[in-house]
Amino acid sequence: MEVFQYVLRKLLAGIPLVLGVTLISFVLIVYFGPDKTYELLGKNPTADEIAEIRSQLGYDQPFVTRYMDYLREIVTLDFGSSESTDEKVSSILARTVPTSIALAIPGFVLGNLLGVVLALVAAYYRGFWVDKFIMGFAAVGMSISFLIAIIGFQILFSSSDGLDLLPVRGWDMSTPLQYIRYVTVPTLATVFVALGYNTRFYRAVIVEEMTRDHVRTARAFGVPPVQLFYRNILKNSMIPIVTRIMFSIPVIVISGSLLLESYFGIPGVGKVTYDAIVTGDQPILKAVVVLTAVLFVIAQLLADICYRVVDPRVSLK
Amino acid sequence: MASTENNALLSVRDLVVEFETDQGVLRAVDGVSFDIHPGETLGLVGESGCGKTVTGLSMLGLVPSPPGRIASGSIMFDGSDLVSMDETGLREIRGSQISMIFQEPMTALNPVFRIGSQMRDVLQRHQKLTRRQAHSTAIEMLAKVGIPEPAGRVDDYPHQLSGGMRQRVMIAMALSCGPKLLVADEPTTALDVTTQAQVLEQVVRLQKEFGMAMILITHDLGVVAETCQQAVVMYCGRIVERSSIEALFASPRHPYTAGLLASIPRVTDERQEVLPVIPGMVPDLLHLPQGCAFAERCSRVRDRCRQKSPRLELLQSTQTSVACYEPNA
Amino acid sequence: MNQTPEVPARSDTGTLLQVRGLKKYFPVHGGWLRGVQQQVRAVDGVSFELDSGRTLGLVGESGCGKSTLGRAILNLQSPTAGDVLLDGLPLAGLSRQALVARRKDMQIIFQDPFASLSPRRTVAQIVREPLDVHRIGNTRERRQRVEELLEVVGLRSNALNRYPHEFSGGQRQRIGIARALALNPRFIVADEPVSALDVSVQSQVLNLVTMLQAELGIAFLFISHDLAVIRHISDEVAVMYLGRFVEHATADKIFSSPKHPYTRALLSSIPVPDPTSKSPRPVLEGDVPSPMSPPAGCPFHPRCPVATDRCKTEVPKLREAQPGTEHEVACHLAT
Amino acid sequence: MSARAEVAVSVGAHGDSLWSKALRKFRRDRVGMWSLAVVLAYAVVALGVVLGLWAGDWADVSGPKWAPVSGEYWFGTNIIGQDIFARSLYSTRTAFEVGLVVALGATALGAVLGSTAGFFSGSWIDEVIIWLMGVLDSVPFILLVAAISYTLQGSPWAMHIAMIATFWIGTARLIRGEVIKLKSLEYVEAAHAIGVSRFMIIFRHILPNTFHILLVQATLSFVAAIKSEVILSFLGLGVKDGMSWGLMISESTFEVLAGFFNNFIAASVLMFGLVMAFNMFSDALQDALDPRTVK
Repeated sequence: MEVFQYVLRKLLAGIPLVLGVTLISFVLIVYFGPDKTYELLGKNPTADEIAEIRSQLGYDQPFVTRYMDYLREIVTLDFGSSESTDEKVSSILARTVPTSIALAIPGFVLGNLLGVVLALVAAYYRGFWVDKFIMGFAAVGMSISFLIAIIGFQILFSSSDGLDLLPVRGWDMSTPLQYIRYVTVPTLATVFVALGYNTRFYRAVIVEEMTRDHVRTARAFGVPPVQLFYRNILKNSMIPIVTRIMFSIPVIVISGSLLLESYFGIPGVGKVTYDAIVTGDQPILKAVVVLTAVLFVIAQLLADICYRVVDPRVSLK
Repeated sequence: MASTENNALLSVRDLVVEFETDQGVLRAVDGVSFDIHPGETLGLVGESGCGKTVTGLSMLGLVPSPPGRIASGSIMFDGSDLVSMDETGLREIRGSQISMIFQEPMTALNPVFRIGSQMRDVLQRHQKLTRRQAHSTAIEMLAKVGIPEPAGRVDDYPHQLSGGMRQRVMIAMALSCGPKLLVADEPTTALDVTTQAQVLEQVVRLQKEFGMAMILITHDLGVVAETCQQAVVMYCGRIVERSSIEALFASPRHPYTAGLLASIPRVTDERQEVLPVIPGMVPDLLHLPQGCAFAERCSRVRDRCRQKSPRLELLQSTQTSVACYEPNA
Repeated sequence: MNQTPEVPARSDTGTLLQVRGLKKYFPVHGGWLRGVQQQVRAVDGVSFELDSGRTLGLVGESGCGKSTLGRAILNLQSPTAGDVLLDGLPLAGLSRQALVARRKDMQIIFQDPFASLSPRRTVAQIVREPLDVHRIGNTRERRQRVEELLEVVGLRSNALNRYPHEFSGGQRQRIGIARALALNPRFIVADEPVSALDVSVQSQVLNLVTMLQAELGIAFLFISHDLAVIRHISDEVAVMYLGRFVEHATADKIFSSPKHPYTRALLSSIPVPDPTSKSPRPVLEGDVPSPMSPPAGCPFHPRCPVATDRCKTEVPKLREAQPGTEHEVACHLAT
Repeated sequence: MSARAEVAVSVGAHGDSLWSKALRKFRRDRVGMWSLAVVLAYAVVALGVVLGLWAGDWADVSGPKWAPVSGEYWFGTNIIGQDIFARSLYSTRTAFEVGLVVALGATALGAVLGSTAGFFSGSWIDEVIIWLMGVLDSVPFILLVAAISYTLQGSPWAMHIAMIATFWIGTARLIRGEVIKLKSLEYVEAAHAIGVSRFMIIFRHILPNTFHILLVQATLSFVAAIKSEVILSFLGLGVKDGMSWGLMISESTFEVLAGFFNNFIAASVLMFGLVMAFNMFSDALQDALDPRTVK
């Protein structure tokens, strides 16, 4: 019951955020967005034809009315149809979201898991060559552009100048093998770049935890290093780590996939979004914006619940 | 004291601890020697930076390294030298033979585990108890240190307890394996005066009950007077005076000890207009003067004090050792 | 040995500060749109008077509201209720500018010698700032005054262009004192000024405070948790518990014949630096209750060894234990 | 009187500010000094382009298609015969332009909004700024760039503005936290007690103590801007007229599959060099300015 109330309160507190996001994107994408009037008209339109089209598109309505229309679309979860393909926005999302998730998950999981492991190793051997090597590797990962990493791995695995093992671009999830063949190069690029940032961040968190008084207490009671790490350091480090992971979810699903999907031609949300940006397909853009904002609210909620699980000092009130 | 090495529980000889810093090597502890016998309480007294905490940490091999390291000396405990002992050996001793409690009760316990779990951990490791046994021992210990309703409190998280209660939990944890020596680093400094009185009382009572020795590290001469039998006064990493409590307070021999005792305001005395002071300030450990570190602030300084620092020597016909060329009579 | 900084002619006697029914509550916010849930009663109705040139020692354990009281008197935290009168003139309801003008008369010295000085400003800038704010003297005069102040607190003038991090704790505390003296205040709140200092430095700073008071006739509210320090520095002493005065009298009376059970417990809890005076002492049970939900009746009754049923329901008022003794105590049982 | 006696100060004749201490510490940091040298070398290249000393001919079609590395074309030529070396140099200029504009803009905006929120923490001003940060954080970055680009009718500054509009948030969060911390410090309280105005308290006592954070944040924004430019230019949302590493890399995406790597390698290596040096410089800066170690 307490948890339910808490979740409800958190979701209500997310409303101003969603309103803000939609307002800003409405102003930028719709109100000042591309004017479709002339695309839909023939040559040399008359003033009446222009007015009619504008009225059809709703351009003659006042700002508030149009924004309220958008909000109504959000509440009813009905964003209409794509302007370029006429497919329902909801069915487009239903088709593409699973693809994006399938694309993002391996990189996301490996990037964080390996990041934590490398950070633990580096922190444990703080100051020694192992640490320096790992952190040097992280610095390289941080300094390489995602795009360069993508191209680099593509050359290495998919071109005739490299190993020529994997498909150059495209997507196929029909069999697990095909999935692995297509997901490997994007995943490697993601992991390589994400590891740079993650390892650095996680190491900083862990090192900070290592210098806490209670770690010294544990040592003073004879706790061996492995247990010290596992019990006294890792669990306490989970709060900043969990926060980072949670808040990277919305970013990865939309922005991270956008580059990967448009580069490799993978039919996910990112690709759809990118195409919508290029063609000015407003219904899709409006839906994607809301989707992201809602994901952020959910991420916030999940992060809070994780705090509660990890840290007894945090109460749900 | 130093001569009765045979029956000493712990004897420290010429301990030197150094820290690597940006500006060179800092000698935090410089040639410290003392003994402690079973059941005895030794006060390690001095102002901040005098090396008393580092000395305490050395007893358990806990000097943070890097940047710190024990450069030389020995710490004999139960026939073995803790300085040359490896980490595995030290882990066996920590918390079971020698325990330590710290100044900050707020941060010394892990905030994300219940106190019972933290106590069980220690008991299961050192005493090889089952979980159930360890749990009941933990409750027993909590009751011993005066925590009301220990069976309920054992499932609390540290943040649910007050500072005084947390320090009691630390003490319960430290004593749970029946150590022979307790190193208490400013255990009551962070506590209020009424809580301090409660906790000190408890510690002294338990010490008698368990028959263990204690090293009490503190800056508070009042606390030393009330709890210790022996005292070591440190200044700039060195021992300046080592004696029994009675002798120390009745006739301090080193000018620093005498100055320190004179300069504390007291509740009992008639109000003085001006407190006697030790002029000047503690020198920078990285730029210690050549001779006696206290020379600059000393009223009886002689030329030779500035050339070579005096060794700690037993005064004739007393039980007091002092490192001064011109000790008080 | 030094010339005393100019002190404008003032009467050294008479009531300087009056505090009447002062309260400071802190709301505990539930967050945005959730409003006030609870209140911490940090200071809960404190009244006293302080004469020029006198020192009132304020003693109590952490969380009793002694620091908040000091700040509320200076209006650094605006009081929830009650009046503060300096020279008979109230501080409440003043405009910002008028309040700034009155700040000349009242200053504060802080506990933490590291946090109390701006790290990127030189000593000269720090000590001169009050003069700049109140536009006192020209550049040359201000500089002269700063040098004079440093000399008063025992710092050499080569300290002028240095930064706080180049000084030790005791020296920094002297700089803070110089800043507080710059405007010739008549009243200073000293909030645990020696608690963070080592014993040997503590006595130096205490002597400095005593000397300044004797020479400049400043009234002090000296806040400390250390009874020995309070004993040494104070003319009068007030003991605070959960936001209220429980006892208030001259230092001699408080220390020779304490009336409130809490005061007695405090006094008996101090470790005495004399191994020959080991006496069994009554140890107070339990902890200080949370100021968010103080107990009904006398706030001390759950820990009090002599509490009666009356103490559990009726809040004792601060009153003279015996008429005419000027020994005030808030206890039903004290006589 | 004894209380007044003495108190000398050792070492050095002049005051040693935290800045000069940090500078001394930075000078001792070999990695930091080397990375600064690399960054400065890039800056000289960029400055040379601005002054017209070199790479003025980056747009000229002067050679054959995909010419290999030679004495004439140091990095070869691209598909229409433009000199890749000249284009790389010109791109350095673009990188600095993007980096500097975004770093300055985002840091300034972050400082102003972050310190305002922190100083008025708990009030509605703070709530509004926090809300704004949350909102801007939740709009997909690339969508924001595109949207701003629409709104500004395809202005070449759309990318810069979009980056500033999102990059300030990280700085503002840090500054807000720091200001809340500083605000409760006793020296700020002392300033209140003296009667210093709120305005002067912010500008004299609080902001100067956040400069070290701003400096580090500015270097991080610089790096982030260069990296974002590459991706945005590839997506057609970045540099509109001119040449950049991002444009070179997107040009190279189909070349590499055909076995021609000059464009890709030139842009990647140059960019990696600058970003890596800047990252290391930023680290060294942070170490030198860390108030915990400067004491």
